[in-house]
Amino acid sequence: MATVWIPSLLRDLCGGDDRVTVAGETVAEAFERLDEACPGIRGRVLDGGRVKPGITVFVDGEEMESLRQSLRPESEIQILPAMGGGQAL
Amino acid sequence: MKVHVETTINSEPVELLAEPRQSLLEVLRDELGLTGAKEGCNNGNCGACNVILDGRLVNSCCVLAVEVSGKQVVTIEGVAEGETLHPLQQKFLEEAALQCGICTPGFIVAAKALLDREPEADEARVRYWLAGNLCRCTGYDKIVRAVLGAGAEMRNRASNTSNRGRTNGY
Amino acid sequence: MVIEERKTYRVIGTRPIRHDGIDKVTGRAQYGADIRLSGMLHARTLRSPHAHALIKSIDASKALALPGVKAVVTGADFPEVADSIEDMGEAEGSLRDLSANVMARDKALYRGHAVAAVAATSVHVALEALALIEVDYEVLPAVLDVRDAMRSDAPLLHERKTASIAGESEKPSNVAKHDQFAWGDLEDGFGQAEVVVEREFTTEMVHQGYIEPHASTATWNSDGQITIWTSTQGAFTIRSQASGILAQPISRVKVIPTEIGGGFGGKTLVYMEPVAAILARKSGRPVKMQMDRTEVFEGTGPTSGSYIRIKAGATKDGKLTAVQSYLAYEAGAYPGSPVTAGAMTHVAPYDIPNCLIDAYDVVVNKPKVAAYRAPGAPAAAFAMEQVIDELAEKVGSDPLQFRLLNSSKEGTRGPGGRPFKAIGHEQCLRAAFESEHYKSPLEGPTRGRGVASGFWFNAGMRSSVTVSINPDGTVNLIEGSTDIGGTRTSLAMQLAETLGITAEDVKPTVVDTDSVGYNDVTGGSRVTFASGMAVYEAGMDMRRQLIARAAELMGAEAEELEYRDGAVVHKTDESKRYSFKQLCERIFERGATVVATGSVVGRGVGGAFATHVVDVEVDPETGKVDILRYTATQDVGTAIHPAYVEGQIQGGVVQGIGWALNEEYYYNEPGQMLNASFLDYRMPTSLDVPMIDAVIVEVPNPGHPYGVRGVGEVPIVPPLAAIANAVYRATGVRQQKLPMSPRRILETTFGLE
Amino acid sequence: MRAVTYLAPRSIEEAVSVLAEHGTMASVLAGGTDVIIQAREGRKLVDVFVDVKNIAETRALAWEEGGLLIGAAVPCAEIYEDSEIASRYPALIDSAALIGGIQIQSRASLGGNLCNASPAGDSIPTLIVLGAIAVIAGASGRRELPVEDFCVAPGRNALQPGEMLVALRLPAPRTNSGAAFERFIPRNEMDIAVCNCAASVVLSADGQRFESGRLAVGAVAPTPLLVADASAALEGQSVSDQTTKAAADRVAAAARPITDMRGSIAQRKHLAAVLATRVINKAVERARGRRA
Repeated sequence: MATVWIPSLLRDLCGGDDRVTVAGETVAEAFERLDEACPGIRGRVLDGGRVKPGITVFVDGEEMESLRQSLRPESEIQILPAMGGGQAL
Repeated sequence: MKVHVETTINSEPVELLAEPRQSLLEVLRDELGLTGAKEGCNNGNCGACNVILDGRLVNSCCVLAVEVSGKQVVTIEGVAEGETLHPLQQKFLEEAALQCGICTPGFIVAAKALLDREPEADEARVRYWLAGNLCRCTGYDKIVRAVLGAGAEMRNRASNTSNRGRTNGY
Repeated sequence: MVIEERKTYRVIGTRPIRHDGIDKVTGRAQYGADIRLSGMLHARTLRSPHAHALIKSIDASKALALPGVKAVVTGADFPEVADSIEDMGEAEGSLRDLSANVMARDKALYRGHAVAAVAATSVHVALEALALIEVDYEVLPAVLDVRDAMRSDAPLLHERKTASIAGESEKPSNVAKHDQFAWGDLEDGFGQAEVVVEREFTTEMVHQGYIEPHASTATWNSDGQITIWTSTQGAFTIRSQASGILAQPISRVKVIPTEIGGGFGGKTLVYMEPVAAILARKSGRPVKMQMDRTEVFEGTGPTSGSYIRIKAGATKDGKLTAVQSYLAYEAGAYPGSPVTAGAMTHVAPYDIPNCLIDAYDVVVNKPKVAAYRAPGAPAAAFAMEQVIDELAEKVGSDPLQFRLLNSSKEGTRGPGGRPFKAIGHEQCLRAAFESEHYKSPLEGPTRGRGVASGFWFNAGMRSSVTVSINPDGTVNLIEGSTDIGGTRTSLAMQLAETLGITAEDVKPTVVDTDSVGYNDVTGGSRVTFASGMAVYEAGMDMRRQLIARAAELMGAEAEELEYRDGAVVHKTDESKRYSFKQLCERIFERGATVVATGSVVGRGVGGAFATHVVDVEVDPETGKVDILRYTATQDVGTAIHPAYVEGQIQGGVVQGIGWALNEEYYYNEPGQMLNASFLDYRMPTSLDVPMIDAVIVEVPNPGHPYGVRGVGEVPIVPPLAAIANAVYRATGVRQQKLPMSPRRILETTFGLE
Repeated sequence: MRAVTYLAPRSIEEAVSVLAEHGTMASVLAGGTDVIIQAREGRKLVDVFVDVKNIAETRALAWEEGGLLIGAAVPCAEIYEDSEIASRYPALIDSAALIGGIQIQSRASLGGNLCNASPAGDSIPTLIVLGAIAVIAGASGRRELPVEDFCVAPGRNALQPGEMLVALRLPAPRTNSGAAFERFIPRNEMDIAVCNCAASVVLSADGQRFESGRLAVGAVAPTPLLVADASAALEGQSVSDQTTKAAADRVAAAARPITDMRGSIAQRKHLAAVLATRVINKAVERARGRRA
């Protein structure tokens, strides 16, 4: 089960929770499960097969390489705003 | 209307044609290919274009090329003696007194003009003398140390030379 | 001074002469403006005199008629490009915006916005031609300040809606983006607080101030091949931006990076490169473009001005309970301020149980911002570190001890939520506390000592290098990270360490985009870290190959050999060994050679912390602040070349001193920057600063083979606040606006109207 | 392209005649640190540069009747390196040593600084309080003008078309006199003055009373100002903080500055008083040091 950190502006989709635990072998699967738990959240973060502009998804502290990236059971997914004019984490 | 200019640059006689509006900096860089002097501001406020004109430190952007007729110009290209670096150049390397390096020629030329006159210049004097040269990378700390170190080196050399001279005299 | 024990290295930690040093002290190094090509034209840019205006028409016929003029370019010469996200170096943004920033189309959005350019046989002809171009403007009201721009009745720069992760706003506005970070329970946190401080702060736009103005040269051959020589922090970034703006395949664009005369983040975006390319295509000749200093100020990216409000609470015994921050940053003419980084960094030094941060990216009629050394962090730290200072004072605590009590450490919630790995904030605080400087007395009626901390993420990103051996036992290191401050040497040293040879036996060269694998920008303090990892990888690859070659030479199995101390040695029979140099000779004798590569996406980035101590004296008659003494402690992971590490710290501090005391974009009402020269922009001179004591703290980064953390950016984060705190201690007045110029000090402190 | 001509006359007469010939499109070139930049940046249209540095008279430093004649093109560095000038006119050194950096001082002249007629020119208040006279040459001969009347508006001086400044004539320093100059800038070098101020005083033989004084202030009006009533406030008064304050207050009252990127109205008026106080005190100190 991977843990997804929910950005504050989307927490109302998740009953106010700041973390949601979901099943999934890959990031894409995790987002599908997440969308079942928090309807509508997938479309806020992803645009079809890619992350929306202005958002960065991190897996275990490193920027996600692709949505097909596989997850470990204790993986953590963070959804963070991209850093305009600044630096990726 | 171009003007014929006969001058001396780094001890070599040079003849050139310059438009009166052209600065010495422009002519050094664009006509003579001496690109060691840099344009940082083109209005006398950064020192990146420093050269020594008849023994005095000047901003080459604030001198017309036609004015140097009959004068002696020393640019960064003339500071080392052949492959032997000037003590300032050596100290800048040893002290890591440059980062991007764009201001470095101007600083070395400016510091040379100082040490040629006052090899014993102290930190306050060095900082005062170099205030017309902007560096944005180093915070000046290592530049000031390099100039002080070069001054010491030059004083050492001078006293060694004069000591040797005395020994030879016996 | 170097604190903490570290692993024993042979090369790392020494101070060799930099490889490009002689070229740079003799004037031989070729910078952007030093490029000369046969038949080359000189081009200059016409810029909008208005901060906000419709461009109704441009008539260049008189300019084209001037003898010597070979080509004119305007926005009409640029292809329409899709609104895609492009590799912007350190920023992220839209290609369409970037293209419009390079050359205005129907609207000029700031004074200095490029509207046309002329290529001619000489600079003087080009300049004269610019004056002959007739532009018909319809001047629009301009908005210059972030809070004014956020008002509902503000003039709109674009018809865009505010975006956030939750969706778009209903009405268009100048607010491009809203981000929010929240954790814990804010109400509960402030409920526990026994002391609360709430203050607001403003900062003005400031420029990176690199001494080399932008310079780009381009050719566009009849076969479609475009070559660009430019002074940039990222040749590959410029390649992708230029190919996007020119709508040409990336394979047709080659970017050759020249030596770069400073960048600090400001040379990560294209400005003249695509313009020079189009002028080259139109004229059929090489075209060199340069900016003068005023153009650099008015036409290239500064960093944001800002409005920041912070409320923070602590218990009487000095534990932080809650922080609420509001940050609004000026993006300039197009979205993309570093407000998010500001939002995330200012709370990072502390363990804050309850927090809410709102961050707004706002467009104004000023130049589009570019990255500037720890983008977004210094302004936010200016605010936060003063609030922390005030809380410490209210609870009666030493400001360093207060910070230590609340410091982030391994396991504390990091920016973005995940816990920090090994970090060095506590070590920096202790180093500052134990410094001779902090222990020394400071006396005098208008003197004060201030401290502040700062955090910067640092970056990883992509780096690639190639390493090849030479018959004489030296190696060539081919890399693509432009060297702004000695990274050729910091990379060569890491390769030398890996191979057990000397730094001098490595010959590093920075090459063009056709000649090495992909490299992201020299930015984010990433080169010594990530390119260093690529170098390490290449070195390890080289070691494996050398073991295989040595095995052949010795008639042994590779498994029986190991690489140790610069030699391949038989594990059980040490008499069987080849030094690196012997191996190189033998390999070439046998008609062979060895090439190794390293290519990484820099994972395992280690964030950097710094704590600074500064003493100031304020002249009560003139309001002038003198910096008497400055000590900067910083966790650098491992100092590869300590002298250049110190140099980064000292340089960052002095840029921070300039930002704190005098630097600002000073505008008149119609939106003209009145101090767009080195005379009036007032960067520090050698006479304005003391020696800067850099204290290197080494808490090795577990994510890097040699423990490297980026060092370049974090030193500019604490100075603004440290000086403000010192001025407070000297005068009793909190400085909530930058710069703390003599005029401001007189006004805030000594009763001047 | 517009043509630019460079002429280097060998005599004042020749210089004056080419200036007359080319009218307002000709500009005298001495150190060039202002005019070359102004021409480059289009702030001044110059078709003919008339380089006056090859004329001996503009390069001369000569003592005459105890006073000093400074050629209009003598660079600042030559002035402050002259130990006799330094001992007799320390205020002149105060000014010459802080105009620009070393690179500027190698070229920039006091004459050029005066002709540039900047309200903030750093040598002008000093020249005013020292009672300097501008020696002007024109087609019809020579005339002399007190320096305080030389600047007429920002960037405009009292030279008529075809005239040039030849030299500055400084009277001999009087017994028991002293002078000083200070400016305020936000950095420690390389800035245009937010305000600058010069004072010269003549003290009684015991050094306790002002016999006379002159105060001039810059960057607070369209031209540097000689503040007559501040000078009057010193005359005959005892040397005291009270006297100094009275004079300094009059300097501030005379200031009618503007607000710009270099400073505000209130700041400049305030600084006028601060600097006036400082230079009066310093001038007194120097006068006492020079007591006969």
